Amino acid sequence: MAEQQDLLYLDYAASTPVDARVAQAMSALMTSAGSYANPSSTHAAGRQSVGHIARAADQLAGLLNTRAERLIWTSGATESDNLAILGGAHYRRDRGRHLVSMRTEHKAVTDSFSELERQAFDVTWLDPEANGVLDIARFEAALRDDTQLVSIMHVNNETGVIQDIEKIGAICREREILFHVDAAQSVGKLLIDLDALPVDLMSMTAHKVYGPKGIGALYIADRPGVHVDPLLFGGGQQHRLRPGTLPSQQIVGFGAAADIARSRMHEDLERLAALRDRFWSGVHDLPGILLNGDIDNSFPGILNVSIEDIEGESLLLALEPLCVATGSACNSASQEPSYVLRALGRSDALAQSAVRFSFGRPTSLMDVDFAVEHYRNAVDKLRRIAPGHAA
Amino acid sequence: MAEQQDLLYLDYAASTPVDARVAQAMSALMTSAGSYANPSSTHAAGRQSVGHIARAADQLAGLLNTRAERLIWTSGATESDNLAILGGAHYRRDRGRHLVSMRTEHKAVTDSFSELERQAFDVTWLDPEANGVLDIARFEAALRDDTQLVSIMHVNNETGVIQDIEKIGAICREREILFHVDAAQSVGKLLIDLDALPVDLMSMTAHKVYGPKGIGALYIADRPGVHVDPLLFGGGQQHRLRPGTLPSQQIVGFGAAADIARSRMHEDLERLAALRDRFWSGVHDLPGILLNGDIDNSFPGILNVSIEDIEGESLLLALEPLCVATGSACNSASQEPSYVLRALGRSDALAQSAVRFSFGRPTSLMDVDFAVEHYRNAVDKLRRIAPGHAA
Amino acid sequence: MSTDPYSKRVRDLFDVPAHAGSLDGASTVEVSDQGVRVRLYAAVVDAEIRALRFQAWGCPHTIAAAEAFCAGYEGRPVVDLLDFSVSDLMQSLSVPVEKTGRILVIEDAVRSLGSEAGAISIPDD
Amino acid sequence: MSTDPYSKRVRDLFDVPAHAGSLDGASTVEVSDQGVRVRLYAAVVDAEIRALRFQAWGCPHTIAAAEAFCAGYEGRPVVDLLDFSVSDLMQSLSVPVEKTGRILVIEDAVRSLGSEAGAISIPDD
Ligand SMILES: Cc1ncc(COP(=O)(O)O)c(C=O)c1O
Ligand SMILES: Cc1ncc(COP(=O)(O)O)c(C=O)c1O
Repeated sequence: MAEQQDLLYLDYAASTPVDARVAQAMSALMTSAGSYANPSSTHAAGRQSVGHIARAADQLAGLLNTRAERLIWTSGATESDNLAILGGAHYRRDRGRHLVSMRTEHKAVTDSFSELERQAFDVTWLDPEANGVLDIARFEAALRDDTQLVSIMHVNNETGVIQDIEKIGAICREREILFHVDAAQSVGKLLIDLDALPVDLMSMTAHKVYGPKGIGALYIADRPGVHVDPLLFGGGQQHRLRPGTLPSQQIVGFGAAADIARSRMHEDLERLAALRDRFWSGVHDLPGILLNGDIDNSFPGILNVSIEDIEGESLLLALEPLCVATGSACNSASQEPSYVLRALGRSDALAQSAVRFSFGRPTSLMDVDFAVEHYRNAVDKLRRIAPGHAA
Repeated sequence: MAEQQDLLYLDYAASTPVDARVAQAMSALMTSAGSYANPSSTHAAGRQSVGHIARAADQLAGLLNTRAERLIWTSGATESDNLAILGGAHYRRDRGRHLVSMRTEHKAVTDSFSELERQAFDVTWLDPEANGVLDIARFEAALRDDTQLVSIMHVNNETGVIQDIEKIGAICREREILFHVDAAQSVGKLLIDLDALPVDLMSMTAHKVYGPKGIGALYIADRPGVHVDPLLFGGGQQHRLRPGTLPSQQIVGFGAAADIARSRMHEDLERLAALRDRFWSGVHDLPGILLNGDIDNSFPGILNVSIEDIEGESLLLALEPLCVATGSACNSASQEPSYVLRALGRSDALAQSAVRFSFGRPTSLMDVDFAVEHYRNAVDKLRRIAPGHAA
Repeated sequence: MSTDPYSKRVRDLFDVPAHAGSLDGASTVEVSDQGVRVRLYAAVVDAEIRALRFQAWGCPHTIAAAEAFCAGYEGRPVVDLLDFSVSDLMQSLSVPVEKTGRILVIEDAVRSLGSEAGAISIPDD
Repeated sequence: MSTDPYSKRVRDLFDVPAHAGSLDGASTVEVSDQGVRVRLYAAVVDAEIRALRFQAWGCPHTIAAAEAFCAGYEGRPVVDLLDFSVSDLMQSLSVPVEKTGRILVIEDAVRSLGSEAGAISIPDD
């Protein structure tokens, strides 16, 4: 297809390529004798698989400064979010039926809470401030005596905005409320020290950090009262919390990706900040352009901009061959304006014109310059076509 | 480790190596530009991912003579079983609370039903005949007016015994009972024509058929009343039945494995039958040896033998470097005698001495001869050590 | 999940909307509905459409449809505008059904343009 | 999931149980409990254990423990058998705690063997 030519991928928040070393480790495991065995098998080959998995768990635990035993493997952050929220709320249902989250969470979180609402739990949906950040006083005011679980994401997938999970967690801990963090967008990107953070449950996924798709993990803190009911049954793997044959090649891929992320996190962050700043300085003077979120309090790999008087779908097509997102990629098949940006107070029209540019390890300064030029041209073209602009 | 040397893997029912062509297809997808995009993304790169997934779905559908739209991707047969059984029973709870299955099902099935028992469903657990086969009259007698779901596996993972899913399905269909089949051990190995079979839901997994671990599917027939409630929420992928970023490399691996299986199924079956027969003729004359199951009504890749007066754990160690299973690999960390063999009427001691030999594409006649010799020697050694045998 | 939502024709029309723009002193209509806004300009001489231009704010299908209309009707009798129907356009552009409403806005605009440009009173001029 | 349940020492003892077998005319005891069966043979001369043999039906740890005992006590005074305790054995073989019961069967057998082989009445023979 002609489409394959010359695409410029700037959608690293949706998914990343698998690092070549990660792919190599996975390939080796899948085919080499003795390594493809079922880790549930007690024979020597099975034990080799167990060894590979244990090493990967150590790598991921090392990235997050926790212990391997605290990590449950899942099929991705969607499942981790479900396990944490449905499983956590069920496990603790006797402690109360009140739950707190935000409107700007990922669908995997909001839809899990909606399911709990159908099960007669009571959910408070908090709105962020206009910059996307949750106000701590507002958060505290929402807590009740029967609040048993809070879920607040670390880095927002649409805007890159970072929530203060340390402060929120400290408040939860004081009141013995279970605190879950969706960290799909931050694991391997921002420094996370689970030994120090007051977080009880944390969701993560490999494919946002140069690992394979379809493997995630849930961190479960080693504290009394912190536990989840399983969603799946059978087999007894992973202390019955999540059965199923452990996908060794996937896990090894996640581990390798975590290891690489750890070794270059600082460097990645610096590069991404430089790319993001260059992009923003290239477009910020466009009339009617607005940054969604808070550039001073964001993961620098994500920049989300709205622009007045521009129709979003046409903008996206005019931006080709740039591969960028409107709203969350996980939801972008729908043409609805992003509920995340609506919660930030953007009008439907502005939300609909929003484009998320997200940068990654392969992104170069030249790519950014190309994207700036393309974005300016696209806006220009659509404005010239639109009624009301002098031809 | 010394362990790595010279293992002879005969545990293909637990898991298989990934076919080199499959691993190659997966590697290519994970790293090549444009193919690693999130299939939920609407841009050109995302559409390429969608194309890869669509092709894989066609490959798997082609193996089973159904249409790609009937397949839901999951993380493996464990999740598929849960989705079918929990999701099916919940979806149809108004039709009745009675469910029917067998004691010899895989844990992913039995534990799902046990969970439904905790939710006040009423489960009838059928025993097989001594050869492992479900008696059809006994099955029919178990059905009630409020029976709404039946789950019977195709090929048993411990014994290889094949159930007559066509007959069972026809009876279910007559009575409008939802019929689920766990086909983890038969997909890609036995001919399955979903267009012709009266099966409503079918679970499968790639890693038993030279595909990757951690990817499975659930077939959902296109018939009124056939549907399941989701277990996971979020994102909206797969018609909201199973959200989460689709793991394209895993799906492409399953598709490629399905395609290969289709092209060589007949040849595989013939080879496996020859290997199995050679093994059995090499050991059947050992005093006290017993075949578990029914050699005339089995998938030939699996042979399960018990032997009198032999302790199972020592047998397994004496069999090294053979990598074989006692009981189900998915459950073999426990030292309990296999519940499957107990349901066939074997004593604890006999069940505990059982060894499952399972053969695969890489297995040679020489491997079988080596295994025969090893098994005979191990039995001989342990019998000589045991009290009661003349030294 | 999605496959390419745009046909090759839509992409081509959207990429090079040769008739985007305005015509001074021409008949003009603007219709705004269904979240799209379309303005059409027709220069009519002797009941014949000499030139068409459009301005549009909307999705790619809307823009492509406006361009396709302009490209297709230059040189034709103005009376044709009164019979304009989007169904051919829908098909030739493979417009998804859920966007029918937006394309009907173009039909409205075209028909108004027909009246506006004097299609009713042809013989007179 | 599992890592290797057998230490190198258990594997070696199990692989080559040099003392498996029986001794004609020697003192013999058999203990059967906890799903294992152990028979021990001791040839004692002048209150010294000249030879030990075992037969066992049980898991690899049971067999290894029996072999380790036999290898360790040949040549020692028979009175030592009365003080035999499995705790050193448990540790040197890294026997998992859940198997303690089975190894205690060996302790039982060894102590009976001590009595049987005349450890009580040493000076007499
Ligand atoms: C914040 C956030 N949570 C959850 C998910 C879902 O993760 P996965 O794709 O692993 O299911 C994503 C991305 O898809 C995300 O960005
Ligand atoms: C019959 C059967 N059902 C279900 C499963 C579980 O499949 P998975 O390993 O894909 O979770 C297995 C094997 O592990 C099996 O043999």
